[in-house]
Amino acid sequence: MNTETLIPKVGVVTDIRIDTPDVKTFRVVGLDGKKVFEHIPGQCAMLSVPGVGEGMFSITSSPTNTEFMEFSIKKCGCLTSWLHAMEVGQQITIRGPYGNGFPVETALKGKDLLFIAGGIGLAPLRSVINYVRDKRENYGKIQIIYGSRSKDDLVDYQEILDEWMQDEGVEVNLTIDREQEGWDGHVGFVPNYVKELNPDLSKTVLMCGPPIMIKFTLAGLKELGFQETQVYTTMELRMKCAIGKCGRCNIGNKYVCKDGPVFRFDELDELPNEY
Amino acid sequence: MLKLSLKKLDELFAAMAQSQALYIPADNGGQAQYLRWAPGMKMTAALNTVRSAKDFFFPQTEGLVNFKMTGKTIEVIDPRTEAEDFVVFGVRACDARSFSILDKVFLVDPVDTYYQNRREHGTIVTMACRQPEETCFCTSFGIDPTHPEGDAVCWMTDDALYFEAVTPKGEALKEKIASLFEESDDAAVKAQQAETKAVLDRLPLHTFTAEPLGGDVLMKVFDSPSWKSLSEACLGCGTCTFVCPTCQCYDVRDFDTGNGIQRFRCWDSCMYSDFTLMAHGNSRNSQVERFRQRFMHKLVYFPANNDGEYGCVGCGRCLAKCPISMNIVKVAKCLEGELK
Amino acid sequence: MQGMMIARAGELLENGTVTRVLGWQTGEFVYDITPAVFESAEELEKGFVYNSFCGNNLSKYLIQASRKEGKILVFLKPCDTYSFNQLIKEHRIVRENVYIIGIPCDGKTDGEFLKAKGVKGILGIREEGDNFVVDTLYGEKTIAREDALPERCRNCKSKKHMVYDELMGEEGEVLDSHRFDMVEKLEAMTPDERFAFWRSQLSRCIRCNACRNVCPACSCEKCVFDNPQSGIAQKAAADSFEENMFHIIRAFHVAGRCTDCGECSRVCPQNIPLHLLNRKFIKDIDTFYGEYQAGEDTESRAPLTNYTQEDVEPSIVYTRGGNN
Amino acid sequence: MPNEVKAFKPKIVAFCCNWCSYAGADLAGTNRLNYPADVKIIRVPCSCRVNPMFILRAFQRGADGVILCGCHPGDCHYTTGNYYARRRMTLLFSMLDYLGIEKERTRVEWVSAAEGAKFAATMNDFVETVTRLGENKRLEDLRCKE
Repeated sequence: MNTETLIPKVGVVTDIRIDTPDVKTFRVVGLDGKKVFEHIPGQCAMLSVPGVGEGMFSITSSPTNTEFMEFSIKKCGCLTSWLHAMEVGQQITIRGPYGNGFPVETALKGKDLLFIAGGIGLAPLRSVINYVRDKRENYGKIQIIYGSRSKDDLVDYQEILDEWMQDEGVEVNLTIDREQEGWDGHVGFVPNYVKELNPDLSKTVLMCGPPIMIKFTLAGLKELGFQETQVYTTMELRMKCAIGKCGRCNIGNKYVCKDGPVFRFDELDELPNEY
Repeated sequence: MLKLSLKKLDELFAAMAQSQALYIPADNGGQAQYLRWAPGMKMTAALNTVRSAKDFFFPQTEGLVNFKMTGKTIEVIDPRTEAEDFVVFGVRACDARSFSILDKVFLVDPVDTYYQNRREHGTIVTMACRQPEETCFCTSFGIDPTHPEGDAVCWMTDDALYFEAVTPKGEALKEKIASLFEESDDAAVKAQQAETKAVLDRLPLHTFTAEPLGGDVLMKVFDSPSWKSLSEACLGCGTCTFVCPTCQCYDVRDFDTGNGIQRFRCWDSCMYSDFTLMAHGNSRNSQVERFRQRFMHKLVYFPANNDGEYGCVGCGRCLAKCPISMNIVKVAKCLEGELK
Repeated sequence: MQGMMIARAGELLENGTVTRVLGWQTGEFVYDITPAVFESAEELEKGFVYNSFCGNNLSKYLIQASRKEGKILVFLKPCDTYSFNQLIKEHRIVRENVYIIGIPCDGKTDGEFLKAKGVKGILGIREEGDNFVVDTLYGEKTIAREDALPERCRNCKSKKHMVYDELMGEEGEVLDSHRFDMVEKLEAMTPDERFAFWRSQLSRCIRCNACRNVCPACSCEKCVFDNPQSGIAQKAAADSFEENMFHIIRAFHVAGRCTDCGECSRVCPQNIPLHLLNRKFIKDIDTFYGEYQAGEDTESRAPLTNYTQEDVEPSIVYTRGGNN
Repeated sequence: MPNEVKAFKPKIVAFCCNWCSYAGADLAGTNRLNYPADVKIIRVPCSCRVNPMFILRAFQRGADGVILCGCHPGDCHYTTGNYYARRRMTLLFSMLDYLGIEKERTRVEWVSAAEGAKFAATMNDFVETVTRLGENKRLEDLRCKE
């Protein structure tokens, strides 16, 4: 690992895609036009705009993408507003990768995978989904259940339609919270939709979304007969150093930045409910 | 063991300060603090400094990196210059132990090079305690205040200073000052240690132990109903964290100087409401949770991650300084009472 | 006094006048007393204490406590009643939810202060007449009460309660104190001397915020120094300027509202005489705009939210004599 | 020339109220009255808009003197604003003086829209005073110096 980890590198924003009214996806490369560093799916990077702030963002692109990294970022606070306001060609600083990532080469290998995402929660999972799609031979069936407030709030909608849904062995189930003109798909909240779909119990679940969705979906999965050891999620708490030293992103004795952000629910069960 | 008459203490300081910076605990406006030695400066009579010695390796504010921004481009500048060698003289046993606790945070992978750099340049000369205060409880954490850790150790009797080098850094220092000393046996030191140990046994907190909290009790302690009443009067200030020798949490901030951006880190306190505040919410919304975090960290989380070693050295600073006199001993005793 | 207080608090709890009691709780040592809420006679019996170490001003806690359900009994020293009134004036306390028992005070000391007087290893203290007899690890020490009291109590401004529902003991008088002596001494110095004095004091600040958080006048929901939108949010004084700024702005913000309770100086871990900043404002207000004591009443307008057409011009700062 | 000392030119921040003093400054300009270019004017809606923090931050960012100009007492566009400002600044300046910070670096002056000449004269005088005092050292932020 980079020993000067608190000193960031400079990255250039080469493309900005507007996903939804409040989510944009930024493409970032180093000054040399190459990827700034390699990562595993689920890992994060600290992006910053000097003078504005620094924040932890999950890397949305798959490691199999050899040209650049992508970050899907929702406009939420000070830093993200600034990021949303910038233009192509703007430089930002970047350091990483941080965190443990999903166990794509170990525990998840050979498994049937079920991805459950809500809203911007698709961002960290997209990295895994595309990784798994690119290494199709190593994994079983893939099912993706993704929900958002409305059709306009579905992140990566075009990619879902044009690529994921066209893949063999990939089943995509989309849902939105309320009826909307021009939407003939499913309407309803993610937890209920998961129960309706009644996925096969042999699947390993990767889940990310707002806390309230996670809470009810987990309860629903358990009702269906899933074990906590089958379900992974990825967390987010306030971070400053990203290397387990500044002391704020802990859940019990685990640091989300270093020991996480990916946790299996049976691991979280042994930790205080402070997230 | 080396011996020096106290009359020659100034000469010793002068010799130490010759090739490097020397810091000693001295009085500043009635408060003991580490000051850079200059001829004429006297050591404080106080047992310990108000601020701990962690400042030397983990200063309250420290520049991390500078940025120059022009148009859309950013230039990254490492602001560090060559660190100077320094000696800290008169560190107490509790503070000496705190360095090894801080090491377990900053020197584990990925190493914090800012801290490491300072650590490498510093030589710690510790001073055995003679007159502990009622707030002292370092023995509860297996620390012997009559024989502290450190690169070199000193004992001070009424008329003499005894010196013993422990590490290579201590030996290097010894070489520079040995000519001032004479060889001596350790009889006087032994006698003083025995005297001090008799006082230690009479300390009000000498039976205090955090042992019951070190076991597999994380969730039980976390869910204790006592946190509410313990934290009821907490003002949410940062006094305990800032005087604590082992508190190591920090914030990273940017300052716009008008000519560029300086990114610096500064001490932060888990007692502050914005410690875990994010744009979309806060994982520790009330003072109960923030208060709990601090004590859980020292008494439960840190031992869980570090083979049972507590994040407290029993220096007693928080006992003396908390505006509402709530402290780690009261908290630990209350929680231990519940575990029984 | 302590016995009477426990008995009366027990009564009021029992007859349902109040549901909680805000007072002081014993600690590990004789001096480390913590403000605490008691909910039953047993709890009071077990831990309630009132002695020479109960220095905490309980008024600040009422900002939160009076907003909870049920009425709370609070014991207020004369000093604390000024803060209480001031908070009432600023609509920070729900008066209906508080039952005040005024209690006498003949000065409060604290362990830190005794240690500054050279007492080491305090094991116990008893009051004998006008003396404190301190039992220490290194023998007994006797200190005259007068010497054992911090500045704020030696220059007590008032032993009279400004507000109470019930009074215990004798009511005292507003006193003529010498509390502005040190301010005058500083004013008489040259600017260079004053600058040197304040640099040496303020440079010790560790920005722990204890002064701010304990201050009854600092009752903002979000302090400007914590608010990233303010542009001056700071966690540590990264430069001597920031040390100055924090203390100037804080003192300015409580100017005209500070009752001079002295809590800021009591809690400062670095023993910075912060009250000297507040007293400067109080003294200036007195001289420029007429005598004003914050917390004396709940109606009058504070000096900084008031004016007269004849107010002195800022240039008075250059022309008044004595200090350049 | 190697040893030539550059003459000290103070940086002055002048907060001017929109209704009187800013117009006064304008008048000074249209009347071709001279005052040093070192005075940087910040227009504020009323003199009472100026928070003590503004004054301190001006010093932090490198000002050597800060002057506040508003309507004459009694003439405030908002009726009473300058009365409050007067009290605040009196107390603030007194506090700065108490901390040993040169009091001559701060000033309040009432300048009406018709007093272009007074504006220029005031600024000339203030700049001269601050020039005599030299660089602001007691309320500086070293990080902002370069």
